[in-house]
Amino acid sequence: MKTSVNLAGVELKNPVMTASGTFGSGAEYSEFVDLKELGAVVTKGVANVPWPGNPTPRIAEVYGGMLNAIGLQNPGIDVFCERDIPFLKQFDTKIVVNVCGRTTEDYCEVVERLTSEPVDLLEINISCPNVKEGGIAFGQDPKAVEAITREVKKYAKQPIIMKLSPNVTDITEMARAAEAGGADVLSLINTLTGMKIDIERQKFAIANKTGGMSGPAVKPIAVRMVYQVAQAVKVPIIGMGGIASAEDALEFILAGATAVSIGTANFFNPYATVETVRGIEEYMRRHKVDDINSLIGAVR
Amino acid sequence: MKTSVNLAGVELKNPVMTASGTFGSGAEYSEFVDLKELGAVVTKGVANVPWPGNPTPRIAEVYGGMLNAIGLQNPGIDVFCERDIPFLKQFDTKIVVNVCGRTTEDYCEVVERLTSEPVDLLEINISCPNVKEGGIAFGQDPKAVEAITREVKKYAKQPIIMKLSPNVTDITEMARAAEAGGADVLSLINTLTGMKIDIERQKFAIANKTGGMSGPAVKPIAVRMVYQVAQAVKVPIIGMGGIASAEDALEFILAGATAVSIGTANFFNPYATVETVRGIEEYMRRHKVDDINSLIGAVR
Amino acid sequence: MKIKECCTVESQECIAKGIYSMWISTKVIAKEAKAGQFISLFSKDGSRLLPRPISLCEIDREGGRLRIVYRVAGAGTEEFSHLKAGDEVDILGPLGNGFPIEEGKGKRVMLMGGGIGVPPMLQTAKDLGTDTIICCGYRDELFLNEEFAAAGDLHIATEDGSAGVKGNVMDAVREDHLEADVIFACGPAPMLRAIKAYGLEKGIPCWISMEEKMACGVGACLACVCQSTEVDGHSHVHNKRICKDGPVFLSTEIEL
Amino acid sequence: MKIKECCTVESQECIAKGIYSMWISTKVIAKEAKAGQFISLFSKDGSRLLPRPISLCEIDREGGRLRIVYRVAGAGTEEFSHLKAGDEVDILGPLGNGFPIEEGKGKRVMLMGGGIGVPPMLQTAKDLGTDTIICCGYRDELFLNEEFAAAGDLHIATEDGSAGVKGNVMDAVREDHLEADVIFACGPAPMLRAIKAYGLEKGIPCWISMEEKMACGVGACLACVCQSTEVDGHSHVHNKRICKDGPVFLSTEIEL
Ligand SMILES: Cc1cc2nc3c(=O)[nH]c(=O)nc-3n(C[C@H](O)[C@H](O)[C@H](O)COP(=O)(O)OP(=O)(O)OC[C@H]3O[C@@H](n4cnc5c(N)ncnc54)[C@H](O)[C@@H]3O)c2cc1C
Ligand SMILES: Cc1cc2nc3c(=O)[nH]c(=O)nc-3n(C[C@H](O)[C@H](O)[C@H](O)COP(=O)(O)OP(=O)(O)OC[C@H]3O[C@@H](n4cnc5c(N)ncnc54)[C@H](O)[C@@H]3O)c2cc1C
Ligand SMILES: Cc1cc2nc3c(=O)[nH]c(=O)nc-3n(C[C@H](O)[C@H](O)[C@H](O)COP(=O)(O)O)c2cc1C
Ligand SMILES: Cc1cc2nc3c(=O)[nH]c(=O)nc-3n(C[C@H](O)[C@H](O)[C@H](O)COP(=O)(O)O)c2cc1C
Ligand code: FES
Ligand code: FES
Repeated sequence: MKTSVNLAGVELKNPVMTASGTFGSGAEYSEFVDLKELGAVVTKGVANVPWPGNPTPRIAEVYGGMLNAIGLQNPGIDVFCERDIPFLKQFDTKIVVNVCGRTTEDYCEVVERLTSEPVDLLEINISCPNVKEGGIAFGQDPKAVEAITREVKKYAKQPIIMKLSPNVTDITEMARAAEAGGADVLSLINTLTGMKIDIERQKFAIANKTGGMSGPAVKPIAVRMVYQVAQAVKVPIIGMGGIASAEDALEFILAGATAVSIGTANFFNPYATVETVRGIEEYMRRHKVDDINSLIGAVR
Repeated sequence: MKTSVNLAGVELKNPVMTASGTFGSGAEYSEFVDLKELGAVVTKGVANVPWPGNPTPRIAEVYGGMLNAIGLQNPGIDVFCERDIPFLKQFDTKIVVNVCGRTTEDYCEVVERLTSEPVDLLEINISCPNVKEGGIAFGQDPKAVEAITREVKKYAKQPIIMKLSPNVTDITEMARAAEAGGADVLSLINTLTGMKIDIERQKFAIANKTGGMSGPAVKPIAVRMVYQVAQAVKVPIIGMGGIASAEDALEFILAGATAVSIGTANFFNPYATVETVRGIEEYMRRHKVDDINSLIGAVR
Repeated sequence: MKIKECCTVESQECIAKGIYSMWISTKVIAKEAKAGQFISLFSKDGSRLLPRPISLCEIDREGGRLRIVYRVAGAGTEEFSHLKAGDEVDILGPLGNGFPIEEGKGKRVMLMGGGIGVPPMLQTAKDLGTDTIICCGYRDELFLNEEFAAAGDLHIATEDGSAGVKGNVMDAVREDHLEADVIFACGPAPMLRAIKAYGLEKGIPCWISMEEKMACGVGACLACVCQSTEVDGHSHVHNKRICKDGPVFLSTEIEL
Repeated sequence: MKIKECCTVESQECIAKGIYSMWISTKVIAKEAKAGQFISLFSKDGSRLLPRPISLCEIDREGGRLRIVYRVAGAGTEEFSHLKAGDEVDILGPLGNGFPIEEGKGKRVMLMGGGIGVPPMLQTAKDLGTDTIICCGYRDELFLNEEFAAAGDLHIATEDGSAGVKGNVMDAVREDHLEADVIFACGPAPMLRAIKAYGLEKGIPCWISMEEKMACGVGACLACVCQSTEVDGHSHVHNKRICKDGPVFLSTEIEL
């Protein structure tokens, strides 16, 4: 039974990855799961310099999910390279570094700095709805998507994953723009911009007013977008948004995702990633699937 | 205690309305609730001629909500005027007719036909994601939104509510376009395009492949959009998307909605509308609010 | 009158592999219910909001009790299968039109149930009286068969041939030479299709109970339509609402 | 070692208006837990996915049991308040660092709890021994006060003056002339702020337990930060994670 998948030449032992920002750099959840069982670990977004993030409260629970406006708090690329990459190198899993920035130059600086590091893929976050500069601003205009992809590619040694925002009219337009700019892989979806109001205190539930929505509640939107993008581009897709089980993951794979990321589910089930790996194998046995690649995009 | 609100000159005894397509023309739910307790009844979309709608399965349950692709099945304006308007006239509540069409002419024909009918407001659905022609095609481009609004206004006697789609990059752009075209009121959100795949049968869960997502799961996105639109336009807003209780309704009102519509919640609680009316009154008493209008947009 | 009622589970037992029988005590619904109608049960988990339609298997109108027999098909029915005597369950009902018992009076009626379409025929048999032919089709394990044997002239078909005729209900009809003036049936679409064809061939009216995904259950949302041969009364197209205009239709009314 | 465990409720009682005390039987967590740490409880309703952090009130390490005392604040804690002996509940723990008991050994320790910050001081008192001053502040109704009276030298403040000193814990400290070498405290932010100021004024170290909305509870998501005076070890900014670096901090580490 073959469970390995290929993302732009990088072979993952299975299609299950973590979603950036929900798994730190793996240290915290390594108390719960053996990281070598995962296809890849995707790290929290890292910038050229440390970012303090947003004021608290940074999160709020919503029906079937949550809002977050962490604001990309991160220690900057230097500490990251010194501490987090060596930690992850201990495990037999692929390392995907999620990159954020305020300007194109910020992104490129991080990407260039990573050329000499033992990381497998870079995920460029142009879709964070929780920061004023950078993030989503790059991800809602096809011209900007194409331009930043092209620029980042100039500096990158590793294959580039462009992470798309669902807060757009037509996700296929952004996907095609990223592909035109040279993206090797696409990942989607980042969070949907949402808001919660505390009616008793008559205040916004999170300090940033809006936050990014994630969790099981967003899954149908994510599956739809993965399906649409799979019909529109040739590059492989990493699907995410509400995945909490093998059943959820398989929905994305059947819709056209080559790999999947598990995010918010880690918070309510720290074993969600490995349980998904095992559940996919169980499904393959039950449905007599020899190669997981035959499931990718099988529902059309 | 004043609970009445004003929508373009139409005084609703309270801000609680039904969401189009979830309440028929009131007959079915009048077995559960007294329609005169509602601010208004909004009817299922009606076109110039009968529409058969989409093949089944037309709906699927999703986490915290549902997908639907009914496809605007309706008996056409003639039967509607003959049967549904007289039925609703029996009750002391406002009548809002939701209008759909394939072309601008279709919409205008219905709107014109209604000039002589005792209906209070017209809601123009330019945001249905489940039909190939008409619907959302009009609602994702600001120029098209403005043009159809302007055209419909030419024929309308009653004030016009333009119903906006959440499947857009910037909802405020659509809101401003509708306002510029002469919309008297805006309503949002219609459903979010979603997809569900049955992994056991390896088939789409609904025949139409995609469906419109509604229910509690979409509420944070809807509240965010209502808030954004309230900052962007002057016309009153009808908020909807996942409202199932007075608490939910108050979130929309505090975010800037003058009235609210209850949709999917009717399916899991046929008393949801009247319970919301009572819950809002209870909240006003507890928070010593004399006039509900003082809550509209109170959180900024 | 339809109502959403918070009811109490009176008893529950597993009567075959994955098949449960539950008696529910109601204040209103049982009093008003008819054979062939259904109720919708609500999950207690907020992630599963739509009610699950389940047919009435028995109605104790005086005692205010309802019996449902259902198969665990997914998470909702799985949840219901864990309910114990004394637990509460929200139900909406009674829904739909039910079987037209009056159409059977004084005639030779055949009741046909296939798979999880078997249960609703029990109350139907009781309401018709004991003069009926009952034909139940199962995959393998039987359930409710003893109760049906007591309610009429029971014929059984099993797909694996472990009991009765090997095959489906139509095989039983042929092998056992069953004849009737009118048929009431509930079961999977292929079975209903075969019954419709048989009814046309023999010139006998068949009342069949249909199934479709539902949201409102009361006729408001237009989710649960089936194609009708004539223009329907509601939307004036060719779509009848199973929850409201059905679930029981004359087979010739419906495209199958 | 942190673990998500399916545990059994051993007992639950309402000990004051809206305040519940629950003993939970665990296989792993109780064995490893320390005073001042917390656990996160999961709802059974799929609409409420995030775990609810609740401090440990008592730890029976040998018996493998944990006690939590909590206030019904919303839908999650409301759900927990209906759990009965024998029911299952999923918990994640033990989480956070706990109070530094060693910092209190051989010193005059004052334990201060305000409102729903009172419970975690009980295990802390027990672990420190009986030589402690305990100062508990309530709005009106007392709870756990008898158990605290048995665990140390108890002083009480109530906002409505119905018991002890009228006012808050700082009023009790002043009126009762309480003195200590080190303070361990848990309670609302204004109380912690006052304690921090008092500690600075008197030159005594104050260990305070902080609160913030949490998602992961294990330090991965960066939801629950508080501003720290020094650059933090994780992100090298000025944000410490309450769930992982805390919830107990030296008051001077934190901007309050
Ligand atoms: C009028 C009517 C009467 C029925 N009577 C019975 C009965 O007496 N006994 C019995 O075992 N089953 C009956 N069914 C089928 C029963 O409704 C489904 O098995 C049940 O809804 C499955 O719910 P679930 O959560 O376990 O499955 P899931 O597959 O998890 O359900 C997901 C969603 O799909 C819907 N759904 C799934 N299967 C069906 C289906 N076959 N028909 C309609 N909706 C479905 C569910 O209601 C829910 O909204 C009846 C269906 C209808 C329409
Ligand atoms: C480290 C720590 C220890 C705690 N110890 C206790 C304790 O011993 N006893 C006790 O009664 N309470 C304690 N709390 C507060 C408790 O976590 C909240 O009262 C509880 O989460 C409310 O959940 P709910 O579903 O009832 O309320 P809701 O308001 O419906 O909860 C909605 C969301 O907000 C979160 N939330 C709400 N209030 C708080 C809060 N004050 N702190 C953190 N998250 C919150 C919930 O966890 C949930 O994610 C503690 C909080 C923290 C951070
Ligand atoms: C707390 C939190 C922090 C996140 N931080 C990042 C981030 O730093 N970079 C990024 O690209 N996405 C970030 N995301 C988005 C997730 O990677 C993922 O795209 C999204 O949450 C949807 O998946 P889920 O529903 O499985 O969580 C974050 C999400 C959450 C909930
Ligand atoms: C079954 C169904 C049918 C609908 N039909 C219509 C319609 O005919 N016209 C329309 O403008 N919106 C229609 N809608 C959208 C709702 O009016 C509403 O905008 C949406 O469902 C969000 O609200 P809710 O989450 O409260 O359901 C429909 C929604 C559902 C669930
Ligand atoms: S389920 Fe809504 S019309 Fe039948
Ligand atoms: S709750 Fe995630 S870091 Fe503290």
